[in-house]
Amino acid sequence: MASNYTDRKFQGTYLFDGQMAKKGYGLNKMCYSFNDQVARDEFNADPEAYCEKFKLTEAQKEAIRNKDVIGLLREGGSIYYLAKFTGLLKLNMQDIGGLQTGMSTDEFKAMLEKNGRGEV
Amino acid sequence: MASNYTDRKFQGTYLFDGQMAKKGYGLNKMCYSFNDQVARDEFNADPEAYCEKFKLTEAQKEAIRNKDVIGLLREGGSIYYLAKFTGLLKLNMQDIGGLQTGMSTDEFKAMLEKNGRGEV
Amino acid sequence: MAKIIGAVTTSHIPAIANAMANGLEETPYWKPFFDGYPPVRDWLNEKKPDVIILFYNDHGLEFFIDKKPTFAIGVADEYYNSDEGWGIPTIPPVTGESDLSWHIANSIVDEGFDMTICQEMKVDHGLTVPLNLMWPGHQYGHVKVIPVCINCEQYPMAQPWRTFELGRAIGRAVASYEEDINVVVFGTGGMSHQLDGERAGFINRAFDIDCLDKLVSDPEALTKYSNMDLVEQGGAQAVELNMLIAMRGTLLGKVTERHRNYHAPISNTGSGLMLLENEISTAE
Amino acid sequence: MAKIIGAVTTSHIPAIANAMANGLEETPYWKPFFDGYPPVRDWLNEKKPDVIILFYNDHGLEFFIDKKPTFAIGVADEYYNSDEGWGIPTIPPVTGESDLSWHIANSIVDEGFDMTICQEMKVDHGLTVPLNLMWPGHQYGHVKVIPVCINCEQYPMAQPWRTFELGRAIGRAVASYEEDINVVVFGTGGMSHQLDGERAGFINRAFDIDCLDKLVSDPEALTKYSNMDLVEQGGAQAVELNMLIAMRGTLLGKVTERHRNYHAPISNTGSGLMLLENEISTAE
Ligand SMILES: [Fe+3]
Ligand SMILES: [Fe+3]
Repeated sequence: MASNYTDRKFQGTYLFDGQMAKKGYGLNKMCYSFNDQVARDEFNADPEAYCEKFKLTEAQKEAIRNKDVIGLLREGGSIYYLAKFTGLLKLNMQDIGGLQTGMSTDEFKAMLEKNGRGEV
Repeated sequence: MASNYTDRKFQGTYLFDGQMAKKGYGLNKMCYSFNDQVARDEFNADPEAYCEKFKLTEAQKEAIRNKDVIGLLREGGSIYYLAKFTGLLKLNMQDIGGLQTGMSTDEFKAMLEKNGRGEV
Repeated sequence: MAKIIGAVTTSHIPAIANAMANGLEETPYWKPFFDGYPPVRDWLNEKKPDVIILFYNDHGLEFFIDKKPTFAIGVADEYYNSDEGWGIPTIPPVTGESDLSWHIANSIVDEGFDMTICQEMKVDHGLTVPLNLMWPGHQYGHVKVIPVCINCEQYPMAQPWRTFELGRAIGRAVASYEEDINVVVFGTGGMSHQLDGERAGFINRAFDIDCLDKLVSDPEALTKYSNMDLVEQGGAQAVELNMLIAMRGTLLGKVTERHRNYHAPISNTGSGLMLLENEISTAE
Repeated sequence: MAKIIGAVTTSHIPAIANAMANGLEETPYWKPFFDGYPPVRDWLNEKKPDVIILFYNDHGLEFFIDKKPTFAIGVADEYYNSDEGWGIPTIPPVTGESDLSWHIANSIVDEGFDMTICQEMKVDHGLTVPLNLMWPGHQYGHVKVIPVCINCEQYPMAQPWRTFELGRAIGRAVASYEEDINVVVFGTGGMSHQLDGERAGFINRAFDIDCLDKLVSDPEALTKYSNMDLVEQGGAQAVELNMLIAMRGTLLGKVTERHRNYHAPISNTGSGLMLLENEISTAE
């Protein structure tokens, strides 16, 4: 029902517009809370209870459990807030890139090098 | 030193611009806190300590002590936040009008009636 | 397509909330003010708008000068009132309308309005008093409200030409919304008043009435005023007229005045109640 | 009168903060990136600007989507960094410049830019990494910084034509400031990159280099892009190019490129370092 920001689509890309911002509000709010060490500790001590506190949907909880970044994006996560969740998991941006593209971190880094050289 | 918003002046009027917003930051922040009952109780229990907590200047503390609304305006108070201080004192907008214009509340109300009839 | 069928100007001062909470509507002080409202209530009950777009200013409940937006728009499905510190009763939640809100936000940011977009936003008397005036006893839960908050507390403030343009952009956004719904716009606050300083108590009846006239038939004239002109002619808080000017900007059709009640003073202010109908030509 | 004497584009990614904290500048991975910076540092140390106007985006330290401003400007005398959640070191306070900040805010709100004005504002790596790149070891305390924060996280976002106009308005505001000071503008972030989705890892070297060329000699061409065009050509986070476009808008004089170092990838991004001088004609 909700208006999309645009009707343009880009393969493998999840535009974070109003529809997503509404769907992912609780999820992103939880991730935003991870700016605080206290919140990170609380999550680590009992992830399920912490997800419950922010009223995550079952699909969102499942994606958090599975560290399923694509699932989190589909359920309204914004990469900027999700990065605080993956940071808490000690994953860097190349690890996350690998997870999303089905590559190992090293394969993903090799792709970045190739793209960086303009060999696309 | 700081830029005024405008060089137009209006008699008996304190424009709340950047210069005032900077000068009155702590004072207004204290008044904004009075949205919470806990903060109002804390102020009422020990006004001096509460003013100290928000780092009010001596001139601001003095004006708070004396319920000196004009003094508070001169020291950077915004009427919108000051209203929360005067509300805590159980003063309404006509009481405050009287205080600022040197009238009794009834005299101030009579002036409002006169102004409202357009007899200016 | 969505249609803006009309608009209302109304006061939003906290004293009204207290008067209604204490049942003072028929007292000599309040009667000339409240007597203006039944025709507007009847019109709303007859037209049954789906959505109210409500221009107001936040007087220090949600926003502080730590981070003060010039223009903020709510995009939530619900808004809460809260303790404002001076004893007006906290009222039930206000229903939102996130879909049209986001549609408007998408449309006007693309047009160059630099909105602060709010999924959580406490709404103060500036928004709640008008709703309770239109649907007394807090019977407004069925109406979906889109709050648009304009900074009237700290300079620099958007100038009247800009708030009018904001209104026009919102009018275009509503007109491009595909659902078949009726929208009414509220412009709240004002009119002439000054709360602070030795000039406190200033009211300019003639200026207010002239503004109401111009809101009907010559709104562009109001956009020629600067905020300093409003302060000079209407007192320090007359900058709240920007909400009425923004409201008028949304009315892109033929505008007809259906009702008016000017009364002063209410508390320290001039109060202008007006009902405008907006006839959208089929060509549009 | 105040003068914008030049501008710098630079990456602001958090990985740089970690590399500097861990002394990795001379490692094979980082060397081609860090080797670009000495000429810019030398220029800054020679010119000794009084104020840096810094365009950046907040990646979720100060602002959340509860209340998300399109454009925010800091007007404080000091700004603090804070824990961002993923382990980059928190750095010392940044010095502000409230007088010129308020002058800019006054001027551009009057021109119709709907700023959120901030007297308290935590600043994240988007602002702190560029400062530390220019004055390593956090030796930037003597420089006064004016943060201008552009929403790059949530749609709707200001379009490139609008961020360019914001830059131009800030350029005019600086030019009208009476103190005799020198200002340098930083446009930070970008360039092509995509962090999220199955398309993660996308980089477009040719597009980045073309953007750098256009930033020098044909910035209006960049304002023809929509944010969707940037996403298509540069990946989801290429909307951060808006900070470079806003920077270029502030340069109202004759612009000359003094230095450039493009390198990709740094982390997942294309990194464009560029130093521009702005020659203001005496007629202006
Ligand atoms: Fe008001
Ligand atoms: Fe960034």
